[in-house]
Amino acid sequence: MGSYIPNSKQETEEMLRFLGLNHVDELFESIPESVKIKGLLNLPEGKSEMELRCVMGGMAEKNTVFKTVLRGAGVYNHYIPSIVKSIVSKERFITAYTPYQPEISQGILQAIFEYQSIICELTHMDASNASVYDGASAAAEAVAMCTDRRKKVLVSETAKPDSIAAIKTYSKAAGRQVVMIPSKNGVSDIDALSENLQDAACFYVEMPNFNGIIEDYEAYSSLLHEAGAKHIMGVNPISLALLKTPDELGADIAVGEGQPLGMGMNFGGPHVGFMAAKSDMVRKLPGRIVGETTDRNGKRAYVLTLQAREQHIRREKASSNICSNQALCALTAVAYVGAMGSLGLTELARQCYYKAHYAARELEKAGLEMLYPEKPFFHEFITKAPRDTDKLMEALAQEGILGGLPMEEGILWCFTEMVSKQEIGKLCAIVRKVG
Amino acid sequence: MGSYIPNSKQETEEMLRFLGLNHVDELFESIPESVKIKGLLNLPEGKSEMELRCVMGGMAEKNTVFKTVLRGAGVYNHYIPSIVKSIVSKERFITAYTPYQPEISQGILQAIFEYQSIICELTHMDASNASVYDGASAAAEAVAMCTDRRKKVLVSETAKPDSIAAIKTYSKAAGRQVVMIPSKNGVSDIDALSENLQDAACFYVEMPNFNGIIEDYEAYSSLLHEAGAKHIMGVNPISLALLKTPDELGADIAVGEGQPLGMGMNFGGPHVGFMAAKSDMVRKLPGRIVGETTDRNGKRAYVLTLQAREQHIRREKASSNICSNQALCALTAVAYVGAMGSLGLTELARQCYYKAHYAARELEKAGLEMLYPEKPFFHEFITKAPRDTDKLMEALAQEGILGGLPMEEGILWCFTEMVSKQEIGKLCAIVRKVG
Amino acid sequence: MKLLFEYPDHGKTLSILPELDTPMAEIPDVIRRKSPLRLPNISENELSRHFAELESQTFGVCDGFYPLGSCTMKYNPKINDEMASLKGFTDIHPLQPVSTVQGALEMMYTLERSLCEITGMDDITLQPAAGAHGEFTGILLIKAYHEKNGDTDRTEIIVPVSAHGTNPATAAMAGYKAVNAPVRDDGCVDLEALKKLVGPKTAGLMLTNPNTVGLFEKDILEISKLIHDAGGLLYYDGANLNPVMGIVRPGDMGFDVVHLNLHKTFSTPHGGGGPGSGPVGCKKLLSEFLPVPRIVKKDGSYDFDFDKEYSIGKVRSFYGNFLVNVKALSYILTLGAKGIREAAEGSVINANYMRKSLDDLYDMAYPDICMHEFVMTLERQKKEKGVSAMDFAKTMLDYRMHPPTMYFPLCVKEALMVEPTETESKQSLDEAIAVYRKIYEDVMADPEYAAKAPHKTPITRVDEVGAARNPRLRFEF
Amino acid sequence: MKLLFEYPDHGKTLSILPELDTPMAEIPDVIRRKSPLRLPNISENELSRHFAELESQTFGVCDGFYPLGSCTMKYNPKINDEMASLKGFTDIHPLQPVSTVQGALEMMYTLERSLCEITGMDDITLQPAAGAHGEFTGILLIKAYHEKNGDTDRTEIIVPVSAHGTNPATAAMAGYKAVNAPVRDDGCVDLEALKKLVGPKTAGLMLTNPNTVGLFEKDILEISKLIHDAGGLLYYDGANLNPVMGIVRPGDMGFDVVHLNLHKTFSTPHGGGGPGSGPVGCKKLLSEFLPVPRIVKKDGSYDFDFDKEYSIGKVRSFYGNFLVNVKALSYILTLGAKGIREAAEGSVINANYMRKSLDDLYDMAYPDICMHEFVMTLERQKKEKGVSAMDFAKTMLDYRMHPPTMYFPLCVKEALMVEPTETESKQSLDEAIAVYRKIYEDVMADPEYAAKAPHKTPITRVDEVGAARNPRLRFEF
Ligand SMILES: Cc1ncc(COP(=O)(O)O)c(C=O)c1O
Ligand SMILES: Cc1ncc(COP(=O)(O)O)c(C=O)c1O
Repeated sequence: MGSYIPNSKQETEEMLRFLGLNHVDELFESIPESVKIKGLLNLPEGKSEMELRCVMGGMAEKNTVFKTVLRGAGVYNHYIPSIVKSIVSKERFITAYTPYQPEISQGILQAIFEYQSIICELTHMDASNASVYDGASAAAEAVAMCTDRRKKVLVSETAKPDSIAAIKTYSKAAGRQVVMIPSKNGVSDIDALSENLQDAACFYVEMPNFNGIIEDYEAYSSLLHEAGAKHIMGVNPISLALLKTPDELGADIAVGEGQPLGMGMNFGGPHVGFMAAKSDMVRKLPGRIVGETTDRNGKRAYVLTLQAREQHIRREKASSNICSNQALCALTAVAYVGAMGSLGLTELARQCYYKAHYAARELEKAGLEMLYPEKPFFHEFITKAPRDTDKLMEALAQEGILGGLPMEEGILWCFTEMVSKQEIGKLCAIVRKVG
Repeated sequence: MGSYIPNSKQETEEMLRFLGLNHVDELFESIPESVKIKGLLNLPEGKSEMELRCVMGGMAEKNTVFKTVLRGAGVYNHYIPSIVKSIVSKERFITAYTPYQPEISQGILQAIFEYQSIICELTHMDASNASVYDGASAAAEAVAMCTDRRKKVLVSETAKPDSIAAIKTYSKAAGRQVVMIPSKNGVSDIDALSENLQDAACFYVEMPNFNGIIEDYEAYSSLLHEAGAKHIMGVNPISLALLKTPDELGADIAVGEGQPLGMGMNFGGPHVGFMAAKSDMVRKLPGRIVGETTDRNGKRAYVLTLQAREQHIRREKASSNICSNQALCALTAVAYVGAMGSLGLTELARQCYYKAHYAARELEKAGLEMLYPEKPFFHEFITKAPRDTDKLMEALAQEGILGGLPMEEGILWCFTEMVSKQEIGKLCAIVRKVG
Repeated sequence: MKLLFEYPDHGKTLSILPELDTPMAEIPDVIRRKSPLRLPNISENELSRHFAELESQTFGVCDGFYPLGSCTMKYNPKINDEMASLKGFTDIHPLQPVSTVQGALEMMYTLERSLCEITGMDDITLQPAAGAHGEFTGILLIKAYHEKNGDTDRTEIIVPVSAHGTNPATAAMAGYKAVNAPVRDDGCVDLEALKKLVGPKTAGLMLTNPNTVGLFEKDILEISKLIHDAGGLLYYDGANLNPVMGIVRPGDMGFDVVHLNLHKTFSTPHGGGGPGSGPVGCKKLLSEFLPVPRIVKKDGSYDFDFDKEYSIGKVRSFYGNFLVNVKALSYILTLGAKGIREAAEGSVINANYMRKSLDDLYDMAYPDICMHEFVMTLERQKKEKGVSAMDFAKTMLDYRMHPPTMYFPLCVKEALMVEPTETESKQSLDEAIAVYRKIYEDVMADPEYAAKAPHKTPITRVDEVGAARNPRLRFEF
Repeated sequence: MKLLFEYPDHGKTLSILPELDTPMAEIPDVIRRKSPLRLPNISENELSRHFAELESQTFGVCDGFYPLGSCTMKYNPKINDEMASLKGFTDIHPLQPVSTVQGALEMMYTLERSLCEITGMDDITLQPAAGAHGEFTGILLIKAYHEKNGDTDRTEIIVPVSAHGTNPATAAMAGYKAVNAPVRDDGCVDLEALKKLVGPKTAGLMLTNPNTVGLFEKDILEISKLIHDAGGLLYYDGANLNPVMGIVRPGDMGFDVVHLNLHKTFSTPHGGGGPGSGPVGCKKLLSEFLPVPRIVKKDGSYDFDFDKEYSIGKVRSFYGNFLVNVKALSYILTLGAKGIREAAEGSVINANYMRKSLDDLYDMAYPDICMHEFVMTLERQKKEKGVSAMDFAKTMLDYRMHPPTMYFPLCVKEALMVEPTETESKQSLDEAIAVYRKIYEDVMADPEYAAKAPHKTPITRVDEVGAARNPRLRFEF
């Protein structure tokens, strides 16, 4: 049996004696006898480290790690520089609590401040919070930021299903009305948007959207702002090194999933949701925010700030109930962006773009038709389904390739820097043979 | 191409300008033109991190990692606790130099002091150095410690081949005469030892020896000490939790390979050679030694000491030329012993002992005869060869088992805590079938 | 310390990426970023040093005693981190075919079953990413239940005044009115007052037990009956499960929903503020409302079930903070039934040992035997000498010791809440006790010096007011 | 800081091992340990904190500028460490059948070939574990060569007085007489004096080039001719290869044997004192004497060749510090031909930039352009004010900066040797320069204060004399 209790039996007994007790049970007398567990929980006996490694290692081995991943749809297979892992595995970063004591926590506070600055720079927004749970909950929280008075929330059907789901859950809870703006030819139906603007609080749309497409966001924001509604964009942070920023596109709030910034696919988590807003909405941002200030000697210092928005001060009037966020993932993003720099990030975004576009052309040659051939895309696109999608996926899996995501209308493919030209060639050969 | 140079072209040029130079080549004018490389070295173009990972990862994948390792012969497959890896991967421990500045190096200095203390406690010797390269060079250095005047070195043929080889190389270099004491029934021939004692400086013998056997070391030390010769024992550190210590057996110097103390097999290195001696030989120990002292405020402090023995002070009169040793491996040993404690280490030694003895009995039942059935052993033993050793090894490999080491007289098997009863069963089944 | 943005930009990047091996494609101008991307381009050496410096100015559990009350800062076993870094867990895509992630589903299923056993619940979801997220999820289950029953007049969630701020905030987020329940002088919920608050509007009660002052709510069975009789449901804030796990189960006390903080009770590290994991367990009557997907086991293999008519939907993407859950399962498998109970006992012994060793000097808000934590009040010292709980805490920093939680719970004035956890040795507690006693002397002897503490930290006390008044939230170029 | 031995023994162990699953066997009393094994049994939490504390009191490259002359403390790339931790490298037994370790042999072979190209040598062994070990190996090659030639009167190895201590020590270990060659005022070997030392007894000359004062031995071709003409061989101490790699090769300068310090030039970390790796390369005439086994490539696959009649044998077990070699190869493959040359150039630019920025204040032992390092002499200051190089170095510690190498080489009085390496940025150098200048003022203004420096470190100056006089080398119970 494993145990992380340092004290020996004797030490424990000594402590009990000091407390004037004969048995540890006496400490639990305030618990009604009738509900106390008799004996032990029905759990297996504790395992030694060697045994644990076998059990957990066994589970890990039952999962297939694909050599080539052509699936994205919200989680992306990017290269993680070695230095990033080295930074993020530092024991103090891993084991610290939320930095309530700034005098001994400048390291993590500054890292979060850097994170906020990076998110602002990527999105071109004025302020960022210290992270939320993930991209979907970020979207849901962003919607909450806009619905003080108006309760009608417009959401594009072209957004990721999980973003939509989270927005719906959060909105329903708070009594907001969600109106879906349908997809038309792969993008949000702008006519439907126009028709629903009355009394709308905000519109949530993604770049790229779930079809991989870059929509005409500028058109949306003119409409929205005229109608007094906010424009919330869910964005892929890597794409922002190449694509117009939410600010340039007229968004009021930018949110997104930070996973591409140095986090593994991790079967979906932990990752990190980022949220940034124009200055007029700063005090509506939920969760932690780190601010720059000075200490009593005038030395620059960082501290958790604007806490008047938060649950521990405002309780039921807080802008959100969030307490713990995803700080270590935010730190990962800082390390990653630090390693890549603007040059590396731009090169990365380009490579994603170029490879996806090359692959699209090659897949077309191999016989797969693009579903939305006219639309601009970043690193994902949908092809119409081949004769037998299942068979194609299996043939790819045989070669260590996780194919694109099968969807109703076809297959959603994703190409990142991790996919070589040679692998694209291999893919196309298989498509030719099987597709 | 990869580069770890921070400076930009502009920064470099600025620096050159500051130096009054137009071109970097001007810095190399003291090198004769005739021998300067024209153009570039004939090496491949530099690789990006992603490419490097492919190349090196590719090489790593070409090696077979056996699930079960029944081969020892100097390098042992023990379990490495997770905490040990976490400790040893700390950046400061990895990147520091030898602690020449004690005021900012107490951490590594204290760790080495702890290492020395652990080695002393395991071997029951009075002093240990801060490590040497490995067990074989430790043996060779130990011999050098004894040969100030007498130049005849006795070495048991039962020692590990690499220990013998290193002793021979070092001894030959310094003009010492090595006399091999033959093996008789698996142990050093005590008669041959007696006959060669005259003018002998020392005798080197191992526990367990290369046949896995625990010899009668007490008998040797009486003989040796009578003859004014030193007794050097090469010992397995794990075994010392169970077996009589070199001190109890009358040794003057104890050396050995520290690899079992938390280091991977690593294809043979890096590992760590330990060296410990009775107090009268302390000032003959080669290499670094850390001592306890005080700072100017009387605070306890650690520092490299007894440097008068060392090359940087004594130059050609130094006790050895060693400079860098294997500090991080020594630290690994400290972390490992810290994790195991005396209780864990003792339990480990017992498990090795019990498993090997169980396996020996089972292998006998499966038809493999013990070569030295009467001799006590720790966790290694030799069986006579089966009908077809190669075939047996191949059959084992098929099942992910690295069989014992094929030797002239049979097979040298090793069993540690890593081998389960079930695996021993599997082994015996294969032996029955193939052997 | 320099900010990343304050290093000179070397105008080149680390050589991470290979050269592009495909042809380029046109990037239409209308989609192209216009503003320059101002992110630092620095060397790996600078990067390594930057974060080494930041880390050295971060206080982790590895730096010593970390008795943050309500935070359960126990030791984070290294093997758990190692298990969570296995490629078979980190390198799998959440949308891989389930046949290729059977191990991942097995992990989740095993953890779910274990947590059900520990909490006495029937079903559980691992989706919530932290405690507050779990609260939100759990309260939505209650809401969905009442809604399905057509019980739509239930608009109130009762929350003791001692509750963690997330509780009332959660109630509000879920569209409820948070009703404050008073607390008696003995630190427990005022049963009589509660009776007056409960009624047909009551959707449920959120309770932390042991509560936020470290005491077990003795009247829990009466409370539970009271709420249930009124048609409400009982929510268990599991942040304080540590001292009672293996000893009593929320399910057996009458709770209908519970969230756990795996990053507290189950030893997963806190990461400087996350990622955590806040699974939510519930009784059968609420199972159908749990978020999708659910993990199901059929004929020895696992699958996701998305098809749940009454599910509240999703509270985030995919399946929760999967790797954090790997760590928690590793912990549970290591401890086993016996180890879990012993951990609970250890946490209570340690807290009481420390409480008793200090109560001659410090005023305890509640004098009784505590569970895993106790609350000291510096109210008297504040009145007498003008020194605050903050001054005590900041003085502690000069002893390189992490202070307790300050000013929580709100129902205790000048509170310092101490939670040692079971992974501290007696020696470590004795050392802390000595420091606490020394600090008491220091602060009382020189309140002015204490008011300016800390003095030996890398920075001194920060201007929090200035920070909030004039927010500087990002690096300005 | 507590020693591991000073924690309370909890009388239990971490749960690392499973329970024994086989029967027990008798352990005869005659082989059993008699004395108790007194090793601490402490908890994982205590262990983690212990080493976190030790690490925090260790100065690594990640803590900043580390200009230890002759040590080449360049940045240690993280990817290299990661490559060396791949299971395919760490979990293989050195005595596995070669067919199962083809990747490991390929790694070694590729590294050997790369190092041959870089040094201009024909063959190389990766067996030596560090620089001094390489020296020993290399000198034994020379010895074996003369012996095979029956040239047994060659009993002397010539070593410049500026040489690193390992050089003469090596000569002695190899059974040679070390003959000191004087150095001119310009820092280079005194060619005229050397001529007088060279003769029929000369087995060889050991030379570091650039030499230990950071200058390139301009007369190298004359020196080489001189030695060779006398029948001796030339040994290259490669500790200083960094500034000339890719620019000039030892083999082309006339050297017959060379050792490299992979833990300097090739960026493998120094580990607080090792493990290093000291491969030895040689010209064809010495190849047959290299240690066994040799790696050979036949028909695209690799094998070990143990069968070398004239081999000097082995200098340690197996094949050297394999994982360190993995790191070095990773580095070489990353830099490639161009990167290697640029690294060399960068190291020289940085050293000269710093030298020139200080030479108005500090006396340079040699005023000329240096290679990768330069030597300052505080002789004048010592005479004038009684301050020593040590005082300067210790004052630097109060600025959280690692001092240069002190008192080496021995031929310069009150020496401080500065080797910035190419992985420092101009900004980092400028910061260091500012500190060096500030320190100069400090020390000269208040020599007494400086004599007691450092003042702000965890401990103050240690009593080294006491340590050596009354050695306490292990924890005493
Ligand atoms: C009593 C209590 N409830 C809920 C929470 C919220 O948990 P989290 O921070 O994981 O959201 C906390 C955490 O501080 C807590 O102490
Ligand atoms: C010039 C020179 N030669 C040889 C050595 C010895 O190298 P090692 O410490 O690896 O044995 C050193 C290391 O300090 C050195 O600087």
